[in-house]
Amino acid sequence: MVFSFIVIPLLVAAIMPLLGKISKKLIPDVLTNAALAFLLLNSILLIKPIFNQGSIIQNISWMGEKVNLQIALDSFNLFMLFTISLVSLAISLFSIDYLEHYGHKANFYALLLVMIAGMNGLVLVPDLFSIYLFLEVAAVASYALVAFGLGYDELEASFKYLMLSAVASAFALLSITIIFGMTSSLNFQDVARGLQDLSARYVIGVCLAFFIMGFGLKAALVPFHAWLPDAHPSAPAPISAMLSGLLIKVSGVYALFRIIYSVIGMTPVMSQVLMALGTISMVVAAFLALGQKDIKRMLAYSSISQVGYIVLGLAIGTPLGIAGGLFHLFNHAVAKGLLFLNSGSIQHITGTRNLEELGGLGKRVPLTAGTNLVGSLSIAGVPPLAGFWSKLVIIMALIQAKQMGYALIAILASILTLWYYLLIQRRAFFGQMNEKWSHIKEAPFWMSAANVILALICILVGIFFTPVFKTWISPAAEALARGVQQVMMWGI
Amino acid sequence: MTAMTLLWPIIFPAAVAILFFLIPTRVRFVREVLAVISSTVLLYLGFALFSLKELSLTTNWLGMGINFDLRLYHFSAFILLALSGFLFLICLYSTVKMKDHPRVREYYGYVFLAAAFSNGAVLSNNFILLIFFWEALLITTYALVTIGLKPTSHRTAVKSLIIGGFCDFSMILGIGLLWASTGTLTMNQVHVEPHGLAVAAFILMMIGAIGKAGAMPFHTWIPDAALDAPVTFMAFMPASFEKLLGIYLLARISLDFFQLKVGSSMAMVLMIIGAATIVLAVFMALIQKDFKKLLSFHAISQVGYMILGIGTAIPIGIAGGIFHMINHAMYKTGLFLSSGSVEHRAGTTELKKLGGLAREMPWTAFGFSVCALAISGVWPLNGFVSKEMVFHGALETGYPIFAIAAWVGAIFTFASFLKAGHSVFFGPRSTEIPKTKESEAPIVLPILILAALCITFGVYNKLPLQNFIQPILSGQAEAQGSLDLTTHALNLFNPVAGVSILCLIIALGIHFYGWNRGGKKAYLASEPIHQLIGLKQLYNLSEARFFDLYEQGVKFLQWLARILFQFIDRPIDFIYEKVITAIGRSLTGLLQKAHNGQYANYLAWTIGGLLVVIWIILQLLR
Amino acid sequence: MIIQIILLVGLVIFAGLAILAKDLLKAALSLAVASLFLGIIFFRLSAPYAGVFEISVVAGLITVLFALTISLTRKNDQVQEARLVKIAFPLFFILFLIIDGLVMKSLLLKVPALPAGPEAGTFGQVLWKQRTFDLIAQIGVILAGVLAVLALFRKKEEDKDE
Amino acid sequence: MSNLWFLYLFFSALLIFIGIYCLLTMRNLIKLFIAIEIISKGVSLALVATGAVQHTILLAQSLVITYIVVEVSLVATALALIINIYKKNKSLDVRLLSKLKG
Repeated sequence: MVFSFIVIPLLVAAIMPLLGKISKKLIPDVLTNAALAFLLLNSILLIKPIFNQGSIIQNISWMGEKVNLQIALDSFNLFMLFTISLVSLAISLFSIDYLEHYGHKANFYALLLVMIAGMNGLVLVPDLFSIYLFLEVAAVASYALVAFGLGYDELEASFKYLMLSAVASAFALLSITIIFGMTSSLNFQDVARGLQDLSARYVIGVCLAFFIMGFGLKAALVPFHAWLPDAHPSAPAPISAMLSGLLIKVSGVYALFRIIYSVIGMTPVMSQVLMALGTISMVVAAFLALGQKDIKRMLAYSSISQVGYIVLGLAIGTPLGIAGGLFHLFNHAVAKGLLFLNSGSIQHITGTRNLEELGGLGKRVPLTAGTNLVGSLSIAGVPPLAGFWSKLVIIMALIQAKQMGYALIAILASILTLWYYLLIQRRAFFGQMNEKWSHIKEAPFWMSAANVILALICILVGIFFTPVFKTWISPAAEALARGVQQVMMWGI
Repeated sequence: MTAMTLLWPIIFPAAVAILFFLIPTRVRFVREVLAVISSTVLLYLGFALFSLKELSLTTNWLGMGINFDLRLYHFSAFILLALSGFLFLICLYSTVKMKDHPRVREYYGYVFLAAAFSNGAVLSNNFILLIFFWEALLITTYALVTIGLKPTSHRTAVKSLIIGGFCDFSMILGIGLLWASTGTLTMNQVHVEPHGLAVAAFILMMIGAIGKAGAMPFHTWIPDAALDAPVTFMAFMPASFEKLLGIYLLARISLDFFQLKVGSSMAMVLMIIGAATIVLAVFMALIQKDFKKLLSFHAISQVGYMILGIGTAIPIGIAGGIFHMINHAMYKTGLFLSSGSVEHRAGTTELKKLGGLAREMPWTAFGFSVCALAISGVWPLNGFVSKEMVFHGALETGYPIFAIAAWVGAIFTFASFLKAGHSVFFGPRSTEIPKTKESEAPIVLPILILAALCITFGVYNKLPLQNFIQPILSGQAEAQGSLDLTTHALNLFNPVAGVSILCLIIALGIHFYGWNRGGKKAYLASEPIHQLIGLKQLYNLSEARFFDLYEQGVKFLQWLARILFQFIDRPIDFIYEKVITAIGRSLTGLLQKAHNGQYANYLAWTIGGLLVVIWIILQLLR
Repeated sequence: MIIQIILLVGLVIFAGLAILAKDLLKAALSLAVASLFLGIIFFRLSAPYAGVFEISVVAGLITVLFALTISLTRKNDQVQEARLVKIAFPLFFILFLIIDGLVMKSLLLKVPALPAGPEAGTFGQVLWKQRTFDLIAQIGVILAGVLAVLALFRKKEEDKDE
Repeated sequence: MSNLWFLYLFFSALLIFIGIYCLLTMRNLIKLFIAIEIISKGVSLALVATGAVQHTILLAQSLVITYIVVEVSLVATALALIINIYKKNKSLDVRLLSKLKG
C-alpha cells in the first residue's frame, strides 16, 4: 500500500524516542532497518502494478469519512521512491556501527525517518502546497541532522543552511501562491488544466524563476549552492550521504522538474535557462572540487557538479535526455551515497578527512579502498560502471538535440571529474603510506557491508545496464516526458 | 558455428581475467599456466573465426538504434587474429619476465581484460558498443602503467588517462555528429560524403583513432611510460594492441565511414599528420640514451607511416599502411621484448652501460637484429615491403614531399637502430654489467617467433597481402584497376626501391662515419684505461668528443631535433602540465576565495541569481 | 479599505522597527506587534481562524521563544551592527517602494486568473477533508521540530556513557 | 485579477524586501532570524490575500494555518541552533560563522 511510505516512517519515528529509553541501541537499530527494508520491499512490489496500469491514483477514506488523501504514483514517482528506499536502507545499515560514537541513536534514527517520510511524501503528493510542506518536513529534520554532532562546524553549517533554505522556500511558496491565485487550485491536475487555459507567459516566467531559486537552492545549483559545501561535509557521514545522495535530488531536482513537466509544461525558454544553469553548476563546481583538501568537501562540490549534469539532462526535454538525467540521478544517488559513507569509514578508521594526511591506505583497508574506487570511477564516468552509461546517454541526448556546445562542455567537465576523483584515489589510497596508518584496521562489519552493497549496485547496474535502463529508467522518463498530458489523465 | 561464437572472444578473456583477480598472489605456477593455456585457446579461436570470414550477431539492446551488434568480417577477423597472436606471445614472455613482480596478480587480470575489451572493440558493429570498449581500454592502460611501480608511474598513468580521455571524448563527439547526420549507429550502414558537418565528425573521430595509435601530438605519455611501465606493457599496448586498434579504426573511418578521396582536404590532413609524426618522432628517437625510450619514440614514428599510407587514399598506399601496421606490431613487439630480455639479464636499458651482449645473448641479439633491420626497411624483410608500398602511394598522390619525409624518416630510423644495436649487442663488452647468460626460453621464443614472422612476411609477402590485406580493399579498387598489391613488393629494380636503398646506405654511412671518426678506437680501448687516475679526464674528453663526433654528421639535424624537441614536443607537454593545470588552479583559487564563509555573501549570490534568472527569462520570453 | 491600508502600513512600520531596533527584546516585541496587525488583517479578510492562529501562535508563542532565547544569550554584550546599515535603510526602502509600486502598477490587470467557483462547506470541512494531507505533513513537521530540539539540547554527558 | 490583490502583493513585497535587507546587512543571529520571520509574514499575507480576492478564503486560511505550524517548528529549530552557537561562541555575531570556506 502506497500510503505506508509516509505513515510507517512517521510512526516509527514517533515511538522511537520512547523506545530509546528502553533500549539505547538494539531496538532503534533493528526497528529502523526493518522499517526501511519494508519500504524497499514495498517499492519493489509496486513495480508490477505500475507497469500494468501506468499510474495509480489512490484516494483513501479515513474512519469512514471521505477525506482527501490523494496519492498519485506513476513510473517517475516510483523510480524516485525506489531510489530513496534503496539508498536510505544502505545508509541506515551503515549507521548501526557509525553512530556508536555519536550516541543518541534513537533520536538520530527518528530524525532520519522523519526526513525519509518527508521525502517520500514529497514524491507522492500531487499537490503544490503539499510539496512545499513535505519539503519543509525533510528540511527541518535535515537542519537538526546536520548539526547532530553539535560541534562548531556542524552548528555553523546548519545555521547557514537553515537561513538560506528558509529564504528559498519562502520564494517557492510565493510562487505557489501566485499560481494558486491564478488557477484557484493547488492540485497538479487542476493547475495544469488551468494554466493551459490561461495565457500568462510572463507571470509563469517569473513564477518559474522563483521555483528555480527555491528548488534550485535545495538542489544546490550554482549560484544557489553556497550552503552545500558547508552543510554536507559537516554532517555525520550517513547524513552527508543522505543529503547528497537523496535530499538535494528529491527536494530540489524532483520537485523542480515535477512542477515544470507535470504542471507548467516544458517550453524551450525554460529548457534553455535550466540547461545554462546546469552547465554552470557542472563546470564551476568541478573546478572548486579540484582545490579541496577535505575529502568530504570535495565530494560535496562534486555533488553540485553532478546535479548540474542531472539538470542538464532533464532540461533537454527529449525522452532520451530525461532518461539520461534520471539514470544519472539514480547512479549519482548510489555512488555519492557510497562515497560519503566511505568517507565516513575513512574518518572512522583514521580519524581524519584531510587528503594530505592520508596516503597508502589501500593496502591496509582493501574493502574501503575498493569500494571507494568503484564509486569514484562510477561518478567519473568510467566504463563499465553505471555512471559511464548515464553520462553517455546525456551526451548523446545533447547531440541528438543539436546542442553541440553543451555536449562539448559536458565532455570536458567529465574529464575534470575524472581528474579530481583520481586525486582522491592517489592521495588517500595509493602512494606513499603514511607511517601513522600502519596499524589501522578495516571498518566495522555494517559499515563495510553498506559500502559493498552500494558498490555492487554500481557495478551491476553498469553491467546490466540494458535491462535496467529499459525496464526501469525509460518508463519513468516517458511518464515525465508526457508531462502535462499525463497529469491531466490522472483523474479519468 | 553459430553467431553466438562471436561472444567468445569477449567473454572468455574477461572470465579469465576475473579468475586471475581471484587467484591469490602467493599461488605461483598456476597463473602462468592459465595465462598460456587461455591465450592459446584465444589464438585457436582467432584462427577459427578467421576461417569463417563472415558472421554477425545482432541483439536488440537499448532501442533508438543502439543494438548489441557484433560483426566479423575479413578485416575484423584479421585484426582479431593478430590481437590473439600477440596476446599469446606476450603471455608466454610474461611467464618469466613478470614472475616475481609484486603485482603480478593484477597484471594478468588487466592484460586479459584489455584483450577482452580490444576484441570487443574490433568486433563491435555499433558505435555505442565501440565507445564502451574503447573507453574501457583506458582503464586497463591506466592500471597497467601504474603496475610499473616507479615513483612517477602514477603520474604517467594519469597523463595517459587524460590524453586518452581527451581523444576518446572527441571521438564520442565525432560519433555523435555522425549519428546526428546519418541517423544510424550501426557501423556498416554509415557511408558519408565528407563535407559540411561530416568534416568535423571526421576530424573528431580521427583524433580518437590516431590518439589511440599514439600519433603526434597525442604521444607524450608513451616515452614516459617506456621508463615507468613494465616493458611487457610497452610491447603489449603501445607497440601492438593500441596500434592495431587505432589503425583499424582509422582505416574504417577513412575507408568505410567517410570514403576519403585522393588529395581531398581530409586526406591531406592525415598525410600531414603522418609525415610530421614520422619526421619529428624519429629525430627525437635519435638522441635518446635509453633503449626503451628510443624504441618508444620509434613506436610513435612508425605510426606516421601507417597514417600517411591510409591518408594517401590510394589502394596501394592504404594497403601499405595496413600492412605496415601488422608488420610494425610484429617487429616493435619483438624489439620491446628483446629490450626486456636485455633488462631482464643486464638489469638496465641505458645504452651507455650496455655493450657487446651478442656473445652472451645470441638469440636475443639475433631476434633484435632481424626486427631492427625490418623496422629500418631492409630488403627482403617485411618492413621493406610495406614501406615501399607507402612510398609508392605517397608518390602517386602527386605530393612527393610526403614521400621525401618518409624517406628522411627511413634514414634516421636505420641510423638510430644501428646506434642502438651497436651499443647494446655489438662493439666492446661493457664492463659495467656482470657476466650474464641468455634469457630463458619463454623470453627468447616470442622474440624469435616474431623475427621469423618478419622474415616470412617479407619474403613470402604474397601470403599476407593476398590473404589479409587484399580482401579489405576489395571495395576500394577502381572499376578496371587490378588489385594486385604484390607487383612491386620485393622488386629491387625500380626507382622507388632504389631511393630507399640509397637511404639505407646513407644511414649506414652516417653511422660508420661517426663511429669510425671518433669513437672506434677510444671506445674499444678506453675501458681498462678508464679506471686509471690521470687518464680519466682524457677519457672523459674523448668520450665527450666521441659523442660530439658521432653526431657531427648530423650536427645540424641534432640541433634541429633539439629545437623540435623543445618547441614541438615540449609545448604539448607544457600545455598539458603547465597551462591547463595552471588555469585550472587559478580558476579554482579564485572560486575558492569567493566562498568566504560569510552568510550575507551567499545570500547575495542567491538573490542576485534570482534577479538574473528573472531577467533572462523575461528577455527570452520577449 | 482605509483601515485596511492603515493596518498594512502599520505592519510594515513595525516590521521595519523590528529590524532597526537596537535592543533585541524591543525588536522581538515589534515583531509581535507586526504579527498582531497581520492577525487583524487576516480577520478582516474573513480568515478569522488564521487571524487567531497568527495572534496566538506567532505573536504569542514565537515571541515567547524569542524572548527566551534573548535572555539566554544576553550575558555577553550585543553585536555591534554597522552604523551605515540603519542610515541606508530608509534610502533603500524608498527606492524599493518606488520599484515595487511601478512593478505592481505595470502588472495591474495583466495577470489573468480563472474565476473560481463559490467554495462549499465550512472551514472545518475544508481543513479536514480537503487538506487532509496537510495535517499529516503538519504532524511530520511538528515531529521534526520536536526531535530537532531534542537533538540539539541533548545532554553532552550522556554521550560519554554510550 | 482584481486590483486589490496587487495592493496586498505590494505590501507583502515590502515585507520581503525588509527581511532580505536585514539578512544581507545585519550581524546579530537573532536579528537575522527575525528577518526570516518578517519574510514569512510577507508570504502568509500574500497567501491570505490571494484567497480573499479569489474567494477561496477557506482553502487559503487552512494553508496559512499549516504554514504557521511550519513556522513554529522552524523557529524552534533555529533558536535551538542559535543558543547552541552562542554556547560555543559566546557571541551572536554572524561574521564569526565563517570557519567553513573555500
